[in-house]
Order: sequence, then C-alpha cells, then structure tokens
Amino acid sequence: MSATADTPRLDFAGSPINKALSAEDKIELFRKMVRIRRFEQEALKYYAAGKMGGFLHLYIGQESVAVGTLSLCGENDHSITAYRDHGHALTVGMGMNECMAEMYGKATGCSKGKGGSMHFFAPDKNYWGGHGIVGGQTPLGLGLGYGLKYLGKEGCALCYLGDGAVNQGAFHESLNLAALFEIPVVYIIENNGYSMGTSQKRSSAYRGCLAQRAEAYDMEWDVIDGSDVYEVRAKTHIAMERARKEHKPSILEITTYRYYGHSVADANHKKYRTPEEIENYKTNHDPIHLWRKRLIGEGVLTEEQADAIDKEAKAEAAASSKFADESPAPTVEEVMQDVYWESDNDTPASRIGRHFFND
Amino acid sequence: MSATADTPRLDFAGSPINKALSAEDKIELFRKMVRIRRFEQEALKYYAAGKMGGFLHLYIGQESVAVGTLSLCGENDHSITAYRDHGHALTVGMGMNECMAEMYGKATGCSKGKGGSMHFFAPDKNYWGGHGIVGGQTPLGLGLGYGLKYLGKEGCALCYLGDGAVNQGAFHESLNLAALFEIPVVYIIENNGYSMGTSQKRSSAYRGCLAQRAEAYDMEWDVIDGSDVYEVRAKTHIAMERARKEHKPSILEITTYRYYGHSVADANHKKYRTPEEIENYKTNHDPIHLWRKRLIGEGVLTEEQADAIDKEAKAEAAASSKFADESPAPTVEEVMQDVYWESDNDTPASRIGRHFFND
Amino acid sequence: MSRTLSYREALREGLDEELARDPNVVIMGEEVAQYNGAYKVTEGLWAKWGDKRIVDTPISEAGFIGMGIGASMLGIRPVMELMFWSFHSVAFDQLVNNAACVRYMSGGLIHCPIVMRGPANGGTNVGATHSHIPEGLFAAFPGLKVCAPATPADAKGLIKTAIRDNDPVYVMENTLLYGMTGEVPDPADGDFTIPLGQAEVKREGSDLSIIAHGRSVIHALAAAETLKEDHGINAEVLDLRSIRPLDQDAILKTVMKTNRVLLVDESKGFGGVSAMVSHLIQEHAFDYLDAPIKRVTTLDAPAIYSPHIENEQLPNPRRIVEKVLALG
Amino acid sequence: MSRTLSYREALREGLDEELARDPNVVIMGEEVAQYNGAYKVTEGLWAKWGDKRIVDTPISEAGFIGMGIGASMLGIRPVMELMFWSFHSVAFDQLVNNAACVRYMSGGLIHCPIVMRGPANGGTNVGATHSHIPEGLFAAFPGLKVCAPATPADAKGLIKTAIRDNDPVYVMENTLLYGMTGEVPDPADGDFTIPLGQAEVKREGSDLSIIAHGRSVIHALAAAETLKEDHGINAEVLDLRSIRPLDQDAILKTVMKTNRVLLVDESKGFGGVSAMVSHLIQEHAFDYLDAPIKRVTTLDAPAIYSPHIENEQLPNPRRIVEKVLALG
Ligand SMILES: Cc1ncc(C[n+]2csc(CCOP(=O)(O)OP(=O)(O)O)c2C)c(N)n1
Ligand SMILES: Cc1ncc(C[n+]2csc(CCOP(=O)(O)OP(=O)(O)O)c2C)c(N)n1
Ligand SMILES: [Mg+2]
Ligand SMILES: [Mg+2]
Repeated sequence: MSATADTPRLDFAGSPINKALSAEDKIELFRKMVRIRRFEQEALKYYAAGKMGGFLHLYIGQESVAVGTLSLCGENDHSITAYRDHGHALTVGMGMNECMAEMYGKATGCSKGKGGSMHFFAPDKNYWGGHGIVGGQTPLGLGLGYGLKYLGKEGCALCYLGDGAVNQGAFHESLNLAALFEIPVVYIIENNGYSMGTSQKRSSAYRGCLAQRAEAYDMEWDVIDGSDVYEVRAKTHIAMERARKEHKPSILEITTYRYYGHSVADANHKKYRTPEEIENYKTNHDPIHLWRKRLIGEGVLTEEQADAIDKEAKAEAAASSKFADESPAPTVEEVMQDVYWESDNDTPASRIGRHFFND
Repeated sequence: MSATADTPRLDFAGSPINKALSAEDKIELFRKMVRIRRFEQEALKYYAAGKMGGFLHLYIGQESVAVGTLSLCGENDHSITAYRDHGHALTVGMGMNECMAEMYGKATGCSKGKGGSMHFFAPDKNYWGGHGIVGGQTPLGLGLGYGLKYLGKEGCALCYLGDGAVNQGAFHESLNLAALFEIPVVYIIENNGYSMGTSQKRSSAYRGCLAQRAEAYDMEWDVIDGSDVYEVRAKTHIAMERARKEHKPSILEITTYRYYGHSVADANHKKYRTPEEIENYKTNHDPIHLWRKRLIGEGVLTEEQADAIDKEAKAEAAASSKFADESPAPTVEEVMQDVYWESDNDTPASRIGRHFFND
Repeated sequence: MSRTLSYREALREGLDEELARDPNVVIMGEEVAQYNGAYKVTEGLWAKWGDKRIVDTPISEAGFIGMGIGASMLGIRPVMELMFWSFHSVAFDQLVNNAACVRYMSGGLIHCPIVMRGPANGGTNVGATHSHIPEGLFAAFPGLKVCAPATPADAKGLIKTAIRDNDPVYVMENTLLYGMTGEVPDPADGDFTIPLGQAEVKREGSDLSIIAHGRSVIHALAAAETLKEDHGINAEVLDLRSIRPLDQDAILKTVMKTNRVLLVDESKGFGGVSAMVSHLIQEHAFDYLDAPIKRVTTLDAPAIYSPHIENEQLPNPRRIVEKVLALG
Repeated sequence: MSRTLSYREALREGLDEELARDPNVVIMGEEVAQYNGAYKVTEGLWAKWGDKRIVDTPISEAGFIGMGIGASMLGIRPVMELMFWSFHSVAFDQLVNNAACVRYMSGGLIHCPIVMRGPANGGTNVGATHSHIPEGLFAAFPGLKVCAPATPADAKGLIKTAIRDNDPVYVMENTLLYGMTGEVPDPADGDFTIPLGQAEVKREGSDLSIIAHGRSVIHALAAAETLKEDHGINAEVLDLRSIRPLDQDAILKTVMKTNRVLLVDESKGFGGVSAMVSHLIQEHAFDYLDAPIKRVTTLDAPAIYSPHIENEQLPNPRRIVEKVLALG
C-alpha cells in the first residue's frame, strides 16, 4: 500500500544496512543530495539564460531516491534510468563539469555534446544512462542483469522508471522475462505522482499501488517513502540482496515528488497540481531537509557543517557552468564520429564499403 | 486457480443463461462444433495435398471456446482473434465455402485470397479477424469496445488471444487502457498450454494463473474449463454482462487443448508434448464428445441425430473444398486492389497524385 | 479574405472545424486534453468539446493507437497525436500492420479512417531518439498516406483532408513551424481543404528546381532568395506537400522546365523521400537532365544534441546555396 | 576443399564456429533451443551447447531484444533470432533507437555488438504482416549495419563477420533459400569470413548490369541465363550482399562497364534499397548511363496471400527478363 500521512512511520535507522553507516557515510549522503540540487539549480539558471537546448528535466525533490538506492551499489552493481538522469549521474560519481558541459552541448560533455540532458552515461561507473524513450530503458536494465548473471558476477541492475512509464509494453515484457529467467534486476518506480500533466490516477489502473503489479509475475515488490533515506536504503537493500543472492527480481515503488514542472518548458505544472500540494511537499517531505534535520538530531552533523557543504556544492556548480561555458563546442566533423565502433577505431572492417551517406 | 483433475466440478447447466437454451439451441451448439472440426479436417487433407500455401493453424480440440463464447453474442457484440481463426469464423456464421476458398487462395475467398488462413474477416457478422502478429489484435479488440461505448451501444467486444500472446507489450497496454477507460471488452485467453513448442511454464511467470494478471489493473478475471460448454457460457456471460452494463473489462482464461501441432508444419509437436498428454485430452476432455454425451444424457439429442449432424458437416466440408478447388484464382490486376478505400471507390481523391509505385 | 494564423492555430482551426462537422471525429493522445497539448496544437479544444471528443491517454502508444484503429473499423474517426512522431517506434506494429494492411488482408471489407499527427523533425536539440524523420519510412508502406505541410494554409487544408479521407493518413508536422505565421483563407469564405497528392510551386524559377517538403521548403525559399540576390540564379521551389500520394506530374514538370534538380530532404542520406524522387526523375525525365540530381540531406549520423551544431547537421539555407553553386 | 551445404547448414556452421570461438556469444530467440528453431537454422545447437548458450524466449520481441542490447553493453554478444524479420514491428524502438543510437548518444562510450537475424522475404504465402522486406528500412538508420546473403557461402561468411563486428548487424536471411545448396569452404582450410561492404559479381556480363541482393540475386542469375540463351543479351549480375556498408565502388564499376542498369529489389516500389542505389548511380555515373535506371520491385500492395499469385507480385525471372527487354 502506498504510504499516506496516517501510515504509522517505522524507523529504519536501526536496520543493519543503516547501522553500518559511519558518520562520514551519512554526511556523504547529505552532500550527494545537496550537490544534485545545487547542480540543477545552476543548470536551471543557465537553461533560462539560453545556454542549453532541448529539454531540462529537473530531479529536484527526488534526490533521496538516486542517492539512497545507489549508495548501496558495489563493484558489480549497475544502474540505468530515463531522461531525468542528472541525480543518478552525480550520485554514481560523474563530475559536475562533464555533466554541465553536456547540457551546454560542448565537446567536453560526458557524451561530447551528443546526448544532452537526457543522455548522460558513465560505463566506467556502471551507469548506463540516460534514455529518452519512455520505458525504453527497461529491457536494457534487464539486459544488464542478464549480463551479470551470464558472466557469473554477484551483482544486480537497478533500473529506474517513472510512474507514467509503467504503462509501456516493453516494461511488461521485461517483467515477465525478469521473473521467468530469474534475472538480478530491481525495477525502481520513482513515483512522483505525475507523468507530465497526467496524475497517476489518470494514467494507470492498479490495485493497491503500481509496484503491486509485480504480483502478476509472481514477483516481490515493496513501497517506500522516498523522503526517508533510511527507509530507501533499508528496503532497497533487501531487494538488491534478493537479486544478487537469489537472482530474483523485484519492483520497488518509491514515492517522491518533483518541485518543478515535467521539464522546464512545462508552464502548466501549477495548473495540474495545486500550490498547496507543492508547498506541502517542500515543507514537510523535502528529503534533503529531513536528512539534514535527522543528522543534526543524531549529532552527526552541525548546522555549520551542513551550510558549508551546501556552500561548497554551490561553488562546485558555479564552477561547472563556467567550465561548460568556456568549453569548445563540437565541430561539424565530430557529428560524424561515434556512429560505429569499427569506424571510430579505424579497423579494417570500417574501410570496406561505404558506411556513411552524406551528399 | 487453474482447474485440475481434482477440482470439484460444478455443474453450470443450471445457470440461467444455460437454462434459457432450448433443445434446438443446444443441438445448434453441437452442430457448430462439429462443423468446425469437419471443416478443418477437410482443410488439413487438402493442405497436405498441396492445395494451400502458408500456415494452417488448426483449432481442433478448442471448438467449445469459440462456440460457447460466441453463442452469447447479440447484435452489438463484436469479436476478434489471432491467426487460429477458423473456429470463430464459422461460429459467427461465415460459410465454409468462402473460408475454404480463402485458404485455397481463391478470388471467391472471404478475403478474396488476399488474407489466407490467418485472415478471415466478416464485418457484417461483427467479426474483425483473423490477425497474424501475436498480440497485435489486442489493442484492436479494445478499440472495438471503445467504439461501441463511443457510439452509445450496449454491447461488448470479445478479444481472443493465446497463452503465449499474454507476454506481448501491446496486450499489457491494452489491459491498462481497458480498465482505466472502462471499456466493454472481454479478453479471452485460449490457454492450450503451449505457444508453438513452448509450454506455459516456460513462457510466462505468473501467480495462480495467467488471467490473474488482471489484478494488476484491478480488473476482474476468471478461469474456465473449456471442455464444458455450459461452464464456458455461464462464466463468459457474467463477464459480457459486466462489460455491457457496467463498462468493465475482464480477462477470462479458458483451458483447452489443440490436437495438432502449432501449425500443420509443426513436426515437433509430439516431442514437446507426450503422446499420453494428447491422448488423455482426446479421450477425457474432448469438448465435442463431452457435449454430445451430455445432450444425449439430457435426452435432447439421439445418437442417430448426432451422427446425422456429423455426416452433414462432413458433406458440407467436402462441398466447400470442391467449391474452393473450382473457384478462380485472383488475377495479377487484383493484387493492386483493396489497398486504399479511396482508390477502390474511384473517388476524386484517388485520382490526384501517384498512389502506387510500380515500375 | 484571409487572415494571418500561425501553423499551430491553422491546425487547430482545422481540427475544430472537423470536430464540428463530424461527431465521430475524436482526438486522442498524451496530454492533448487537459494539458492543451505538449505543443499546444489542441489548446482549448478540451474546454470546448469535452471528455468524449478530446481524450488524454496514458503513455501507451501501441495501446491507444491500436485502440483508435479498432474503433475506426466501427466508423469512429480518431485523430491521434504522437507527442513526437519519433515515438512511432513503440507503436510501429499498429502503424504499419494493422492500419496499413487490414483493408488488404480483408479483401477490402474493412477500412481504417484514422489520422496520425504530430511533429516530425530535427532542430530542437532533443537528441537522436526524438528527432526521427519518418515520411519516407511510412510512405514505403502501401495502404498508408503521408503528408508534410510547410505552411499554415497547407497545414489546415491538409489536416482537414486527412480527416475526411477514408484511409489512414499520417500527417508530419514540425515543431519549428508551429509558431510560423501565414495567410489562411477565412472560414467565412467556405470550406478550405487541400487535396493529398498535389504539390505546389512555392516559387517560380527557371534555372533549377529545388524540390522539398516540410521545413526544408522554408529553407529552400530562403536559399532561393540568396541565390537570386547574390548569384543571379533563379531557382524554382516545388513543395511536395504530400509524400504519398506523390505529385509526380508536378515533379516532372519542374524538372523539364529547369533541367537541373536539387532535392532537399531532412531525412538521412540512405533512402528518404529524396532517393525515391531522384529515382523517379531519372526514370521519367532522363533526357531532360543536364546534370546529376543532387541532394541536401541530414548528415548521416544519429541526431546530435548540441545546439551549437545541430543546425549544421540538418539541411539549412547555407548548405542549399553551397550545393547549388557546386552543381556547376 | 569445399563441401556442398544448404544455406541453413552454412548458417548453422557459422553460428556453431562462433559459439566455439567466443564464450560470450549467446543465441536467443523464440523456439531456437529445444524446438531447434522454427526454420531449423539452430538445429542441434541446444543439444550441443546447452541452456546457457542457446536460449528460448517468450514471445516478447521488444523485451528480449532490449535485453540482448543491454547485455551486449556488458560485453555479451547476443545473436538474436527473429522468427520472421517481419516481427521487427513489435521491437522497433529497441532496434532503431537503443541499438542504433546508444553509441552516438554516449559520445562513443558504449558499443553494442549484437546480431539480429532471421528470414526477411516474401514468397511463402504468409500474408502481409509476415512478408516485410526491411533491408532498406534499417539501412536508413546510421549506427546499424545490414546484410542479405544470397548463397550458402555468403550466409556463413557474413554471419561470422556479423558476430565479430562490434556494431549491431542485422542479417536478413530468406526462408526460400534455407534449403538451397552451394559450395562452402571447408573449415579445415581455415577460418572463412566475408567482409561486410563487399559486393560480388556473381556473373560476368557486358550488355547490362543487374544489381540485386538476397533471393533476387538467384532470380537475376536465372534471368541472365534466359537473356543469354533466348536473346543474346549478356547480363552482368552484381550481388550487393551487404546493404550498409554498401559497396559503391563495385556498383559504379559494373555500371561504367555496361552503361545500362536494372535493379532488382524485393522491396515495394516506394523507396527500398534500389531507390538509393539508383540515386547513387545517377549521381556518380551520370555520364555513363545510356538509359534510365529501371527496377523490378514487388508490386506495390501489401503482400497477397494467394499461392496462385504471390510469385507474380514478387520479382521473378520472367519479370526481370521482360523488363530487360523493355529497356530497349
Ligand atoms: C514512448 C514515449 N512516449 C512519450 C514520451 C514523452 N514523454 C516524455 S516524459 C513523459 C512523462 C513520463 O512520466 P513518468 O514516467 O512519470 O516520469 P517522470 O517524468 O515523472 O520522471 C512523456 C509523456 C516519450 N519520451 N516516449
Ligand atoms: C510478434 C510475433 N512474434 C512471433 C510470432 C510467431 N508465432 C506465431 S504463433 C506463435 C505462438 C503463439 O502461441 P499462443 O499465443 O499460445 O497461441 P496458440 O498458437 O497456442 O493459439 C508464435 C511464436 C508472431 N506471429 N508474432
Ligand atoms: Mg512521474
Ligand atoms: Mg497457446
């Protein structure tokens, strides 16, 4: 069942995976969330100033999901998400510079300016994007899990998707395959309540909650309050262990909220959502705020430290937009690179026959 | 749960929709099943003799599903199925001649020899085919229900699919839409245990049964023993009424069996199924045999009458292959017809611009 | 009398008029109703026509497009928006099998009067998956019709014709044209439609023919001005408007007039509409060609994101001018 | 030394050799394992290689192809069978976005060494939805490679090359060729591969060039014999083999030799591989053409079922001969 205001709150601080966190670890989680928020605020500023093209889908409000879940990843765990991908990118360790430069469409961007905001990738950090077609990444996530199992590695794939994406056929096919083939994949529905201007109720029919659709495939599922980092970690850990150790997939539904519109171009978002709803979330459920309070309450963090971290993140973000701005744009020649591996590597195969059909 | 040998059998003869059947009605159901079987046996004979091309997917063993369910259809009820479509076609009232001629690829065929065995249609009988892409018909069936509701007609769409087809994404999308939009559609999974050579267990992960996946969309479902025409009618009637009166979709899973291979080309079917399994079904679950016994037991039918009906059906089938054989093939010119409505009707629109790109 | 409307407004007016004319016309798609359309083409229509006629769908393109096709078999006339035509990829089976083939496979018993519409273009920095140009792709399927209006008047005239056509018609719009304005006949002067299959000479000329469709027409017209002013070359610009049916007569006419051809096509270089047009020209006007047919197409890589460079990947007036000059 | 193998056996031998060579090669698809393949291409491989290497999938093309793409990003090399290439329609997004674009969108960080294979042809009376000819369609997407072998040796050589290629390669086979036999080099004589992008003159000639791929090559060769015997016309037959990369040099070479061209293409008339080849020829060999380039394509309607007539809808030797004679 979806957690509501009256659901008695459990405290997940005591679960082993959270007890194992050092003070530094906890502060690091805070820092990661703050860095995402500051990075995106910076991006928003320069998007508005015309420095970027295309869409900008902000993750602000949802930081605890990426940070909480990805904090559980080890060497053999992989992740993949949709177009709302900045949070995951920074969390896995991508630098603000290369991410900001990507949005600026610069050659120094993580995808050399070819992917843009929706397409951040860092295979060296087990992060596989960044995908624009709703639901299209869900079979890829399955494939990451398949690959891990094939290679005999004890790990799992985290595959994120939105509450609107659950109604894509490819996701359904992936779920059946995941359960049938016993693939170590954890599907994480980041339920922010809306797919563009359409509320969950207007886009999905379901019993109980979206994650419960897992039962159709005899798969495990859980619902998580995304505003509580401890809960995110505790419950996700269980699903990840199930994947790693038993090769059993799960669906997790993490309730969360985006503060901005679907993308920055979404001028309607205060029409389909009430200002009260937005305010309520910001005031009572903001994951960064709650985590900060919690850590201060635990005596792990001081207000001063927290402010310093925030200031640092802001400075880092500011530096990244400067870096991006000063970076060179890709050249027209570069348009034609990165199409084929064989061509990029100038292999014998790439020299036989015409590969490109420019006039 | 799937009905098994030990499931205590309920007797559905007493359900109102069955009590309403006259003796003639019951005999008609028998006749319809027998006609399907005899028609297909005839088709098989001439397929083997090289009179047809492509695939031949026989419905033999499954006759009670089409006959039982479609016997409940009124003026505003529509139906659509996959490539295993002969049974439904004959049940809705298509003639053996036009169906056989279609398989012979003749111009007198129901689709003028253009569709073949997989593509029988009779819009005048509310029958919308006959579709070759697995699961591809499931959004169309939804659309029939949508159309009925849009036009304010009290009716429903019956959309048939196989147990393998449930794993196509389009079906999942259709289910969500059906439940969300409250569309009068009844999805009927004809569960014959196999998709080609793959058993249900090897193709689907599920809890309980395939129909239970309906719960993911908060939709009603039921499982039906397909060998019992009374049960098929009683339970399908409930779902159809729910659709017609409440605009609520359902999934029904009707357990059944095909006696032949996936298609006649399937030489493997005695490898992936044991001879005992096939024999057991034929001996203990054959729907025609059981219905015949039942009607004779009820005193509605005599052995002699039953034999006469069977003989008639055989003769009708034989006449149809003669008709098909003697019919003319389509001409090369006819290849280019039935592509566009506007062209076929020689409208002004069809005379502007080049529509066809033949050399 | 005509008024100045934007391409978006012209489309909307066309939709609105057809909604009024035929109660079986229903508009469906993601965010088309309450949100007023991702690109605001359907703005105000839900408020005016209500839930029955303007329908928001979940993100299930195969599902809702198939649903529309099924409903069309019963006489409903769904006009379905793909938020981007690029999303055809998740509904391809419904688009090229069910819509295109059901008439044929039924020997003509069924027809499928659907319209699919939405933007199909590059140039908005949305990357490879959102920038497909599928006119040629769909025109290759007999059973389908495809058009790509370049001006507000054509947009209105063609969308209305598409809705009345009894075959599936796929209308390729363009995000970058939605805001462009132009003259559109006043409804008071009568019902305004433009037939499928009719190209239009958008600029008369004598030295060469530039043949294009969609936004490439706008580029071709701009290039033609430059060619005239800076180089004294007088280019004729033919706007195909409709891809299938295709106005082969108009194509051959301009070629026979100018004897030199440049095709401008936002497709990638392998195939596209332009390869087909090229083949037809050499087949039917072989002796009229003074030089090889040349093309300006999108550089043959997936669509790049970078706003600094995407316009260079696409056809643009400069590339057209350069190519014309290189024709020699 | 070479042996006579069927096209099916040649493919299987190629698959088997690559399974042996590289433990990351895995074959996936519907009925490929326990059932031995719907068309028996994979017969015996499951018995030999077991569950890990030869994997039966549910009827979920988008799901399992996407899964293969995802696994390939980690270094697995899935060789995936579409029981019919026609079923690409339900997996189109995975095929043209994820496989084709992930390298580009990641700025070259990711590669996707998958092979998709299966039959892509008309002529087996399976109707419109099962008879698509998608070579041209996929070749239009930069990032993809496409080939279409016409003989057993080419089938083996190309499937092996495809598996070793580090980009997605889509291999279009042909149900009607599976049983055809031909010489295939003996594995004892060394590893046998054929590069992508290399056409082959399958018959030398001087009067005209017939350019084809896939089963159309077989028709072209038969037609060439008739042309020689009955009409004294000596046709050269060029087998493209690979569609992308495309052997433009070989195309231009034969055209410059014979100055007359007939393209044979099982695609429908709008587009296809042949429209592209036609455009390239007129662009690069304009002065060498003595007559317009003509084509024999599939009659431009959805595929008819009727076994009495389907062969007439398709290219066939008679149609090729007639078209050559009409070339004048
Ligand atoms: C197949 C497809 N259809 C439509 C879109 C356009 N689109 C992009 S995001 C989006 C909403 C997705 O909502 P949700 O899954 O809830 O994710 P969120 O944006 O809330 O993170 C839509 C409709 C798309 N990118 N791909
Ligand atoms: C999208 C697609 N994939 C694969 C096929 C090939 N195919 C045709 S029928 C079939 C098996 C379907 O099994 P099921 O749904 O159980 O129906 P049944 O044949 O048992 O009636 C397969 C794999 C197809 N026609 N379409
Ligand atoms: Mg959402
Ligand atoms: Mg079955």
